[in-house]
Amino acid sequence: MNETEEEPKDFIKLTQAKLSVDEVSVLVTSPCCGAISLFIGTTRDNFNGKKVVHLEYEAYTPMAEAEIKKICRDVRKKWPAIKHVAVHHRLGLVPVTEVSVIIAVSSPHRIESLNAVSYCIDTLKATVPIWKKEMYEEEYSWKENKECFWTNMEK
Amino acid sequence: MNETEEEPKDFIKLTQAKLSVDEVSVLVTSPCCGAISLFIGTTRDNFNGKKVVHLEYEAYTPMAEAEIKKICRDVRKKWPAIKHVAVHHRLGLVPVTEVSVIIAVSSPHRIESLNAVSYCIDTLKATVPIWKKEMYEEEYSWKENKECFWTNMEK
Amino acid sequence: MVVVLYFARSAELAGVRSETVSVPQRITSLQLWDEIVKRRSRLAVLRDQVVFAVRQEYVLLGDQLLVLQSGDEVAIIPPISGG
Amino acid sequence: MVVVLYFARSAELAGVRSETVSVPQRITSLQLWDEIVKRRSRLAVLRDQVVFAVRQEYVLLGDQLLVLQSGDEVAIIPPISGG
Repeated sequence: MNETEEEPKDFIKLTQAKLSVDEVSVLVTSPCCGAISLFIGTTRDNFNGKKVVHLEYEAYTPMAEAEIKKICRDVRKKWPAIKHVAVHHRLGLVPVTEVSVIIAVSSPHRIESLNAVSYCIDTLKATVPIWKKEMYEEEYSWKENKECFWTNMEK
Repeated sequence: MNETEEEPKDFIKLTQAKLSVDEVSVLVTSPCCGAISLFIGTTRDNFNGKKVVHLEYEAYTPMAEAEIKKICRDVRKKWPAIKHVAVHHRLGLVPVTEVSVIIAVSSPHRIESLNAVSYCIDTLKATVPIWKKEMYEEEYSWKENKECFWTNMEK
Repeated sequence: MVVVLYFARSAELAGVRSETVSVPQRITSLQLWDEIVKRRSRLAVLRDQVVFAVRQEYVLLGDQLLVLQSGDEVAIIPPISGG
Repeated sequence: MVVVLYFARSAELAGVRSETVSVPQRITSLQLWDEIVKRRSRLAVLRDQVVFAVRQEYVLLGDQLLVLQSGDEVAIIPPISGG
Protein backbone atom coordinates (compact mmCIF):
# COMPACT_ATOMS: atom_id res chain seq x y z
CA MET A 1 0.00 0.00 0.00
CA ASN A 2 1.46 3.35 -0.98
CA GLU A 3 0.03 6.76 -0.22
CA THR A 4 -1.99 6.95 -3.44
CA GLU A 5 -3.78 3.68 -2.76
CA GLU A 6 -7.51 4.23 -2.46
CA GLU A 7 -10.17 2.02 -0.94
CA PRO A 8 -12.20 -0.01 -3.43
CA LYS A 9 -15.61 1.64 -3.88
CA ASP A 10 -19.05 0.70 -5.19
CA PHE A 11 -20.99 3.43 -7.00
CA ILE A 12 -24.68 2.53 -7.27
CA LYS A 13 -27.30 4.90 -8.65
CA LEU A 14 -30.89 4.57 -9.85
CA THR A 15 -32.08 7.81 -11.38
CA GLN A 16 -34.67 9.43 -13.65
CA ALA A 17 -31.88 11.54 -15.19
CA LYS A 18 -29.88 10.75 -18.33
CA LEU A 19 -26.84 8.60 -17.65
CA SER A 20 -23.32 9.78 -18.51
CA VAL A 21 -20.70 7.34 -19.79
CA ASP A 22 -17.92 9.84 -19.04
CA GLU A 23 -19.12 10.31 -15.47
CA VAL A 24 -19.17 6.57 -14.81
CA SER A 25 -15.76 5.94 -16.35
CA VAL A 26 -14.24 8.76 -14.27
CA LEU A 27 -15.81 7.28 -11.10
CA VAL A 28 -14.01 3.96 -11.51
CA THR A 29 -10.67 5.39 -12.73
CA SER A 30 -7.81 4.61 -10.37
CA PRO A 31 -4.05 5.28 -10.61
CA CYS A 32 -3.31 1.64 -9.71
CA CYS A 33 -5.53 0.29 -12.54
CA GLY A 34 -4.65 -0.14 -16.21
CA ALA A 35 -8.05 -1.41 -17.30
CA ILE A 36 -11.66 -0.25 -17.25
CA SER A 37 -14.38 -2.35 -18.85
CA LEU A 38 -17.89 -1.05 -19.45
CA PHE A 39 -21.20 -2.36 -20.58
CA ILE A 40 -23.88 0.06 -21.78
CA GLY A 41 -27.48 -0.98 -22.39
CA THR A 42 -29.42 1.18 -24.87
CA THR A 43 -33.02 1.21 -26.12
CA ARG A 44 -33.43 -0.68 -29.41
CA ASP A 45 -35.92 0.50 -32.04
CA ASN A 46 -37.47 -2.92 -32.64
CA PHE A 47 -38.58 -6.17 -31.04
CA ASN A 48 -39.69 -9.16 -33.11
CA GLY A 49 -40.39 -6.86 -36.04
CA LYS A 50 -42.45 -4.41 -33.98
CA LYS A 51 -41.36 -0.79 -33.84
CA VAL A 52 -40.36 0.25 -30.30
CA VAL A 53 -41.09 3.88 -29.40
CA HIS A 54 -39.42 3.89 -25.99
CA LEU A 55 -38.92 1.84 -22.84
CA GLU A 56 -40.30 2.71 -19.44
CA TYR A 57 -38.48 1.44 -16.35
CA GLU A 58 -39.61 1.18 -12.75
CA ALA A 59 -37.81 -0.25 -9.72
CA TYR A 60 -38.30 -1.37 -6.16
CA THR A 61 -35.55 1.12 -5.49
CA PRO A 62 -34.19 0.31 -2.01
CA MET A 63 -34.23 -3.43 -2.72
CA ALA A 64 -32.73 -2.94 -6.19
CA GLU A 65 -29.87 -0.99 -4.62
CA ALA A 66 -29.39 -3.74 -2.03
CA GLU A 67 -29.34 -6.46 -4.72
CA ILE A 68 -26.81 -4.50 -6.79
CA LYS A 69 -24.70 -4.16 -3.64
CA LYS A 70 -24.79 -7.97 -3.30
CA ILE A 71 -23.56 -8.31 -6.89
CA CYS A 72 -20.65 -5.97 -6.10
CA ARG A 73 -19.81 -8.12 -3.07
CA ASP A 74 -19.86 -11.29 -5.18
CA VAL A 75 -17.69 -9.69 -7.86
CA ARG A 76 -15.04 -8.81 -5.28
CA LYS A 77 -15.10 -12.35 -3.94
CA LYS A 78 -14.68 -13.84 -7.41
CA TRP A 79 -12.04 -11.35 -8.63
CA PRO A 80 -10.24 -9.87 -5.60
CA ALA A 81 -8.00 -7.69 -7.82
CA ILE A 82 -10.96 -5.54 -8.83
CA LYS A 83 -10.86 -1.93 -7.68
CA HIS A 84 -14.00 0.13 -8.30
CA VAL A 85 -17.43 -0.97 -9.51
CA ALA A 86 -20.15 1.38 -10.79
CA VAL A 87 -23.73 0.42 -11.68
CA HIS A 88 -26.01 3.24 -12.87
CA HIS A 89 -29.55 2.41 -13.99
CA ARG A 90 -32.01 4.88 -15.44
CA LEU A 91 -35.72 4.83 -14.50
CA GLY A 92 -38.77 6.26 -16.28
CA LEU A 93 -38.87 6.84 -20.04
CA VAL A 94 -35.79 5.89 -22.06
CA PRO A 95 -36.14 6.79 -25.78
CA VAL A 96 -34.51 4.81 -28.60
CA THR A 97 -30.65 4.99 -28.58
CA GLU A 98 -30.58 6.41 -25.03
CA VAL A 99 -28.81 4.59 -22.20
CA SER A 100 -30.72 2.53 -19.61
CA VAL A 101 -27.79 0.97 -17.75
CA ILE A 102 -24.03 1.44 -17.44
CA ILE A 103 -21.77 -1.01 -15.63
CA ALA A 104 -18.08 -0.16 -15.20
CA VAL A 105 -15.31 -2.03 -13.43
CA SER A 106 -11.63 -1.13 -13.00
CA SER A 107 -8.76 -3.52 -12.31
CA PRO A 108 -4.96 -3.49 -12.61
CA HIS A 109 -5.10 -5.91 -15.60
CA ARG A 110 -7.88 -6.32 -18.11
CA ILE A 111 -9.07 -9.90 -17.70
CA GLU A 112 -10.70 -9.31 -14.30
CA SER A 113 -12.63 -6.21 -15.33
CA LEU A 114 -13.80 -7.83 -18.58
CA ASN A 115 -15.08 -10.91 -16.78
CA ALA A 116 -16.61 -8.89 -13.95
CA VAL A 117 -18.64 -6.67 -16.30
CA SER A 118 -20.15 -9.72 -18.01
CA TYR A 119 -20.97 -11.24 -14.64
CA CYS A 120 -22.53 -7.99 -13.37
CA ILE A 121 -24.92 -7.52 -16.28
CA ASP A 122 -25.90 -11.22 -16.35
CA THR A 123 -26.60 -11.18 -12.62
CA LEU A 124 -28.37 -7.81 -12.65
CA LYS A 125 -30.80 -9.23 -15.19
CA ALA A 126 -31.37 -12.29 -12.99
CA THR A 127 -31.79 -10.74 -9.54
CA VAL A 128 -32.39 -6.97 -9.41
CA PRO A 129 -36.06 -5.88 -9.04
CA ILE A 130 -36.37 -3.51 -11.99
CA TRP A 131 -39.07 -3.74 -14.66
CA LYS A 132 -39.26 -2.58 -18.24
CA LYS A 133 -42.38 -1.84 -20.26
CA GLU A 134 -41.77 -1.85 -24.01
CA MET A 135 -43.95 0.77 -25.72
CA TYR A 136 -44.92 0.07 -29.32
CA GLU A 137 -46.96 2.40 -31.47
CA GLU A 138 -50.38 1.17 -30.31
CA GLU A 139 -49.71 -1.23 -27.42
CA TYR A 140 -47.14 -2.19 -24.84
CA SER A 141 -45.65 -5.24 -23.21
CA TRP A 142 -44.06 -5.94 -19.82
CA LYS A 143 -40.77 -7.62 -20.59
CA GLU A 144 -39.31 -10.61 -18.74
CA ASN A 145 -35.56 -11.30 -18.70
CA LYS A 146 -34.75 -14.84 -19.70
CA GLU A 147 -32.17 -14.63 -16.88
CA CYS A 148 -34.87 -13.95 -14.17
CA PHE A 149 -33.88 -16.50 -11.52
CA TRP A 150 -37.29 -17.84 -10.44
CA THR A 151 -38.92 -18.14 -13.86
CA ASN A 152 -35.84 -20.19 -14.80
CA MET A 153 -36.33 -22.71 -11.99
CA GLU A 154 -37.72 -26.21 -12.48
CA LYS A 155 -41.34 -26.15 -11.42
CA MET B 1 -33.91 -3.66 -43.50
CA ASN B 2 -36.02 -0.67 -42.57
CA GLU B 3 -35.33 2.96 -43.36
CA THR B 4 -33.37 3.58 -40.15
CA GLU B 5 -30.92 0.75 -40.85
CA GLU B 6 -27.38 2.08 -41.12
CA GLU B 7 -24.32 0.48 -42.66
CA PRO B 8 -21.91 -1.08 -40.14
CA LYS B 9 -18.93 1.24 -39.69
CA ASP B 10 -15.37 1.03 -38.38
CA PHE B 11 -14.04 4.10 -36.59
CA ILE B 12 -10.24 3.98 -36.31
CA LYS B 13 -8.17 6.85 -34.94
CA LEU B 14 -4.57 7.27 -33.75
CA THR B 15 -4.10 10.70 -32.22
CA GLN B 16 -1.90 12.82 -29.97
CA ALA B 17 -5.05 14.31 -28.42
CA LYS B 18 -6.86 13.13 -25.28
CA LEU B 19 -9.39 10.38 -25.96
CA SER B 20 -13.06 10.82 -25.09
CA VAL B 21 -15.12 7.91 -23.81
CA ASP B 22 -18.36 9.78 -24.56
CA GLU B 23 -17.29 10.48 -28.12
CA VAL B 24 -16.45 6.84 -28.79
CA SER B 25 -19.66 5.52 -27.24
CA VAL B 26 -21.72 7.97 -29.32
CA LEU B 27 -19.90 6.83 -32.50
CA VAL B 28 -20.98 3.21 -32.07
CA THR B 29 -24.53 3.94 -30.86
CA SER B 30 -27.18 2.58 -33.23
CA PRO B 31 -30.98 2.47 -32.99
CA CYS B 32 -30.96 -1.24 -33.87
CA CYS B 33 -28.53 -2.11 -31.04
CA GLY B 34 -29.29 -2.70 -27.36
CA ALA B 35 -25.70 -3.25 -26.27
CA ILE B 36 -22.40 -1.37 -26.33
CA SER B 37 -19.31 -2.87 -24.73
CA LEU B 38 -16.15 -0.88 -24.12
CA PHE B 39 -12.63 -1.48 -23.00
CA ILE B 40 -10.51 1.44 -21.80
CA GLY B 41 -6.77 1.16 -21.18
CA THR B 42 -5.32 3.68 -18.71
CA THR B 43 -1.80 4.45 -17.47
CA ARG B 44 -1.01 2.71 -14.19
CA ASP B 45 1.18 4.36 -11.57
CA ASN B 46 3.40 1.33 -10.97
CA PHE B 47 5.14 -1.62 -12.57
CA ASN B 48 6.86 -4.32 -10.51
CA GLY B 49 7.08 -1.92 -7.59
CA LYS B 50 8.59 0.90 -9.66
CA LYS B 51 6.77 4.21 -9.78
CA VAL B 52 5.60 5.01 -13.32
CA VAL B 53 5.55 8.72 -14.22
CA HIS B 54 3.93 8.38 -17.63
CA LEU B 55 3.85 6.28 -20.77
CA GLU B 56 5.02 7.39 -24.18
CA TYR B 57 3.50 5.77 -27.27
CA GLU B 58 4.65 5.74 -30.87
CA ALA B 59 3.17 3.97 -33.89
CA TYR B 60 3.88 2.99 -37.46
CA THR B 61 0.67 4.84 -38.12
CA PRO B 62 -0.50 3.75 -41.60
CA MET B 63 0.29 0.10 -40.90
CA ALA B 64 -1.26 0.29 -37.41
CA GLU B 65 -4.46 1.60 -38.98
CA ALA B 66 -4.37 -1.20 -41.56
CA GLU B 67 -3.84 -3.86 -38.86
CA ILE B 68 -6.73 -2.45 -36.80
CA LYS B 69 -8.87 -2.56 -39.94
CA LYS B 70 -7.99 -6.27 -40.27
CA ILE B 71 -9.12 -6.84 -36.68
CA CYS B 72 -12.44 -5.15 -37.47
CA ARG B 73 -12.84 -7.43 -40.50
CA ASP B 74 -12.14 -10.54 -38.39
CA VAL B 75 -14.58 -9.40 -35.70
CA ARG B 76 -17.36 -9.09 -38.28
CA LYS B 77 -16.58 -12.55 -39.62
CA LYS B 78 -16.68 -14.09 -36.13
CA TRP B 79 -19.77 -12.18 -34.92
CA PRO B 80 -21.83 -11.11 -37.94
CA ALA B 81 -24.48 -9.43 -35.74
CA ILE B 82 -22.02 -6.72 -34.74
CA LYS B 83 -22.83 -3.20 -35.88
CA HIS B 84 -20.19 -0.54 -35.28
CA VAL B 85 -16.62 -0.92 -34.06
CA ALA B 86 -14.43 1.94 -32.79
CA VAL B 87 -10.75 1.75 -31.91
CA HIS B 88 -9.10 4.97 -30.71
CA HIS B 89 -5.45 4.89 -29.60
CA ARG B 90 -3.54 7.81 -28.16
CA LEU B 91 0.10 8.51 -29.11
CA GLY B 92 2.79 10.55 -27.35
CA LEU B 93 2.76 11.13 -23.58
CA VAL B 94 -0.05 9.59 -21.55
CA PRO B 95 0.11 10.54 -17.84
CA VAL B 96 -1.09 8.29 -15.00
CA THR B 97 -4.91 7.67 -15.03
CA GLU B 98 -5.26 9.03 -18.58
CA VAL B 99 -6.62 6.88 -21.39
CA SER B 100 -4.33 5.25 -23.99
CA VAL B 101 -6.87 3.13 -25.84
CA ILE B 102 -10.64 2.81 -26.15
CA ILE B 103 -12.35 -0.05 -27.95
CA ALA B 104 -16.14 0.03 -28.38
CA VAL B 105 -18.48 -2.38 -30.15
CA SER B 106 -22.26 -2.25 -30.57
CA SER B 107 -24.58 -5.18 -31.27
CA PRO B 108 -28.31 -5.93 -30.96
CA HIS B 109 -27.67 -8.26 -27.97
CA ARG B 110 -24.88 -8.10 -25.46
CA ILE B 111 -22.98 -11.36 -25.87
CA GLU B 112 -21.49 -10.45 -29.25
CA SER B 113 -20.24 -7.02 -28.23
CA LEU B 114 -18.76 -8.35 -24.97
CA ASN B 115 -16.87 -11.12 -26.78
CA ALA B 116 -15.79 -8.83 -29.60
CA VAL B 117 -14.27 -6.24 -27.26
CA SER B 118 -12.16 -8.91 -25.55
CA TYR B 119 -11.05 -10.24 -28.92
CA CYS B 120 -10.18 -6.75 -30.20
CA ILE B 121 -7.93 -5.79 -27.29
CA ASP B 122 -6.22 -9.21 -27.22
CA THR B 123 -5.55 -9.03 -30.96
CA LEU B 124 -4.50 -5.38 -30.93
CA LYS B 125 -1.81 -6.26 -28.40
CA ALA B 126 -0.64 -9.14 -30.61
CA THR B 127 -0.57 -7.54 -34.06
CA VAL B 128 -0.75 -3.73 -34.18
CA PRO B 129 2.62 -1.91 -34.57
CA ILE B 130 2.43 0.48 -31.62
CA TRP B 131 5.14 0.81 -28.97
CA LYS B 132 5.09 2.00 -25.39
CA LYS B 133 7.99 3.36 -23.36
CA GLU B 134 7.39 3.25 -19.62
CA MET B 135 8.99 6.25 -17.92
CA TYR B 136 10.09 5.78 -14.31
CA GLU B 137 11.62 8.48 -12.17
CA GLU B 138 15.21 7.97 -13.36
CA GLU B 139 15.05 5.48 -16.22
CA TYR B 140 12.71 4.01 -18.80
CA SER B 141 11.88 0.72 -20.42
CA TRP B 142 10.48 -0.30 -23.82
CA LYS B 143 7.60 -2.64 -23.04
CA GLU B 144 6.78 -5.87 -24.89
CA ASN B 145 3.27 -7.30 -24.91
CA LYS B 146 3.22 -10.94 -23.91
CA GLU B 147 0.63 -11.27 -26.72
CA CYS B 148 3.11 -10.05 -29.44
CA PHE B 149 2.67 -12.75 -32.09
CA TRP B 150 6.26 -13.37 -33.18
CA THR B 151 7.94 -13.33 -29.77
CA ASN B 152 5.35 -15.96 -28.84
CA MET B 153 6.34 -18.32 -31.65
CA GLU B 154 8.43 -21.43 -31.18
CA LYS B 155 11.94 -20.57 -32.30
CA MET C 1 -50.58 -5.08 9.55
CA VAL C 2 -48.05 -5.30 6.74
CA VAL C 3 -47.45 -2.93 3.85
CA VAL C 4 -47.97 -4.66 0.51
CA LEU C 5 -46.17 -3.08 -2.46
CA TYR C 6 -47.13 -3.77 -6.06
CA PHE C 7 -44.87 -3.27 -9.08
CA ALA C 8 -45.10 -3.36 -12.86
CA ARG C 9 -47.83 -5.75 -14.05
CA SER C 10 -48.89 -6.54 -10.49
CA ALA C 11 -49.52 -2.83 -9.85
CA GLU C 12 -51.60 -2.59 -13.03
CA LEU C 13 -53.70 -5.62 -12.04
CA ALA C 14 -54.07 -4.59 -8.39
CA GLY C 15 -54.96 -1.04 -9.36
CA VAL C 16 -52.87 0.29 -6.47
CA ARG C 17 -49.15 0.63 -5.78
CA SER C 18 -49.30 -0.07 -2.06
CA GLU C 19 -51.76 -0.78 0.70
CA THR C 20 -51.83 -1.86 4.31
CA VAL C 21 -53.17 -5.37 4.88
CA SER C 22 -54.00 -7.21 8.06
CA VAL C 23 -52.62 -10.75 7.99
CA PRO C 24 -51.72 -13.38 10.61
CA GLN C 25 -48.29 -12.94 12.15
CA ARG C 26 -47.33 -16.50 11.22
CA ILE C 27 -48.35 -17.50 7.73
CA THR C 28 -46.85 -19.45 4.83
CA SER C 29 -45.93 -17.48 1.75
CA LEU C 30 -48.58 -19.36 -0.24
CA GLN C 31 -51.27 -18.49 2.33
CA LEU C 32 -50.15 -14.87 2.17
CA TRP C 33 -50.57 -14.95 -1.61
CA ASP C 34 -54.09 -16.32 -1.20
CA GLU C 35 -54.92 -13.54 1.29
CA ILE C 36 -53.73 -10.94 -1.18
CA VAL C 37 -55.62 -12.48 -4.11
CA LYS C 38 -58.80 -12.41 -1.98
CA ARG C 39 -58.49 -8.61 -1.95
CA ARG C 40 -57.11 -8.12 -5.46
CA SER C 41 -58.59 -10.96 -7.49
CA ARG C 42 -57.11 -9.84 -10.84
CA LEU C 43 -53.68 -10.80 -9.49
CA ALA C 44 -54.64 -14.49 -9.72
CA VAL C 45 -53.25 -14.76 -13.28
CA LEU C 46 -49.76 -14.03 -11.94
CA ARG C 47 -49.77 -17.06 -9.61
CA ASP C 48 -47.05 -19.02 -11.43
CA GLN C 49 -44.83 -16.05 -12.19
CA VAL C 50 -44.44 -13.98 -9.04
CA VAL C 51 -42.28 -14.16 -5.97
CA PHE C 52 -42.43 -12.07 -2.81
CA ALA C 53 -39.84 -9.81 -1.35
CA VAL C 54 -40.29 -9.79 2.43
CA ARG C 55 -38.29 -7.05 4.12
CA GLN C 56 -36.49 -6.76 0.74
CA GLU C 57 -35.41 -10.42 0.59
CA TYR C 58 -36.80 -12.79 -2.03
CA VAL C 59 -39.24 -15.49 -0.87
CA LEU C 60 -40.76 -18.02 -3.29
CA LEU C 61 -44.45 -18.90 -3.03
CA GLY C 62 -44.72 -22.16 -1.07
CA ASP C 63 -44.87 -23.69 2.36
CA GLN C 64 -42.17 -21.51 3.88
CA LEU C 65 -43.43 -20.00 7.13
CA LEU C 66 -43.11 -16.23 7.36
CA VAL C 67 -43.00 -14.44 10.70
CA LEU C 68 -44.27 -10.95 10.02
CA GLN C 69 -43.92 -7.90 12.23
CA SER C 70 -46.33 -5.01 12.05
CA GLY C 71 -45.10 -2.54 9.44
CA ASP C 72 -43.09 -5.11 7.48
CA GLU C 73 -42.81 -4.50 3.76
CA VAL C 74 -44.03 -7.31 1.51
CA ALA C 75 -43.58 -6.73 -2.21
CA ILE C 76 -45.18 -8.61 -5.10
CA ILE C 77 -42.40 -9.17 -7.62
CA PRO C 78 -43.42 -10.12 -11.17
CA PRO C 79 -40.67 -11.39 -13.51
CA ILE C 80 -37.92 -8.79 -13.66
CA SER C 81 -36.64 -7.09 -16.78
CA GLY C 82 -33.96 -4.59 -15.77
CA GLY C 83 -30.79 -3.93 -17.73
CA MET D 1 16.63 1.82 -53.24
CA VAL D 2 14.19 1.10 -50.42
CA VAL D 3 13.11 3.32 -47.53
CA VAL D 4 13.98 1.73 -44.18
CA LEU D 5 11.90 2.90 -41.20
CA TYR D 6 13.01 2.44 -37.60
CA PHE D 7 10.69 2.46 -34.58
CA ALA D 8 10.94 2.42 -30.80
CA ARG D 9 14.12 0.64 -29.62
CA SER D 10 15.32 0.08 -33.19
CA ALA D 11 15.15 3.84 -33.82
CA GLU D 12 17.15 4.49 -30.65
CA LEU D 13 19.83 1.97 -31.66
CA ALA D 14 19.96 3.05 -35.31
CA GLY D 15 20.12 6.72 -34.33
CA VAL D 16 17.77 7.59 -37.22
CA ARG D 17 14.07 7.15 -37.89
CA SER D 18 14.34 6.50 -41.63
CA GLU D 19 16.90 6.30 -44.39
CA THR D 20 17.18 5.26 -48.02
CA VAL D 21 19.20 2.10 -48.58
CA SER D 22 20.39 0.47 -51.77
CA VAL D 23 19.77 -3.30 -51.70
CA PRO D 24 19.41 -6.05 -54.33
CA GLN D 25 15.96 -6.31 -55.87
CA ARG D 26 15.74 -10.01 -54.92
CA ILE D 27 16.96 -10.78 -51.44
CA THR D 28 15.89 -13.00 -48.53
CA SER D 29 14.61 -11.25 -45.44
CA LEU D 30 17.60 -12.54 -43.46
CA GLN D 31 20.03 -11.14 -46.05
CA LEU D 32 18.21 -7.84 -45.87
CA TRP D 33 18.65 -7.84 -42.09
CA ASP D 34 22.38 -8.43 -42.52
CA GLU D 35 22.61 -5.55 -45.00
CA ILE D 36 20.92 -3.23 -42.54
CA VAL D 37 23.08 -4.35 -39.62
CA LYS D 38 26.20 -3.61 -41.75
CA ARG D 39 25.08 0.02 -41.80
CA ARG D 40 23.64 0.21 -38.27
CA SER D 41 25.70 -2.25 -36.25
CA ARG D 42 24.05 -1.48 -32.89
CA LEU D 43 20.87 -3.11 -34.21
CA ALA D 44 22.57 -6.52 -33.99
CA VAL D 45 21.28 -7.06 -30.43
CA LEU D 46 17.70 -7.07 -31.74
CA ARG D 47 18.32 -10.03 -34.10
CA ASP D 48 16.07 -12.51 -32.25
CA GLN D 49 13.31 -10.05 -31.46
CA VAL D 50 12.49 -8.12 -34.61
CA VAL D 51 10.40 -8.75 -37.68
CA PHE D 52 10.10 -6.67 -40.84
CA ALA D 53 7.11 -5.00 -42.30
CA VAL D 54 7.55 -4.88 -46.08
CA ARG D 55 5.01 -2.62 -47.76
CA GLN D 56 3.18 -2.69 -44.38
CA GLU D 57 2.88 -6.49 -44.23
CA TYR D 58 4.73 -8.54 -41.61
CA VAL D 59 7.68 -10.68 -42.77
CA LEU D 60 9.67 -12.84 -40.37
CA LEU D 61 13.48 -12.96 -40.65
CA GLY D 62 14.38 -16.07 -42.61
CA ASP D 63 14.82 -17.56 -46.06
CA GLN D 64 11.74 -15.98 -47.56
CA LEU D 65 12.65 -14.25 -50.83
CA LEU D 66 11.58 -10.61 -51.04
CA VAL D 67 11.07 -8.88 -54.38
CA LEU D 68 11.62 -5.21 -53.69
CA GLN D 69 10.64 -2.30 -55.90
CA SER D 70 12.41 1.02 -55.73
CA GLY D 71 10.72 3.21 -53.12
CA ASP D 72 9.28 0.26 -51.15
CA GLU D 73 8.91 0.81 -47.42
CA VAL D 74 10.68 -1.69 -45.17
CA ALA D 75 10.13 -1.19 -41.44
CA ILE D 76 12.08 -2.71 -38.57
CA ILE D 77 9.49 -3.82 -36.03
CA PRO D 78 10.68 -4.54 -32.49
CA PRO D 79 8.27 -6.34 -30.12
CA ILE D 80 5.05 -4.36 -29.98
CA SER D 81 3.45 -2.97 -26.85
CA GLY D 82 0.30 -1.06 -27.82
CA GLY D 83 -2.94 -1.07 -25.86
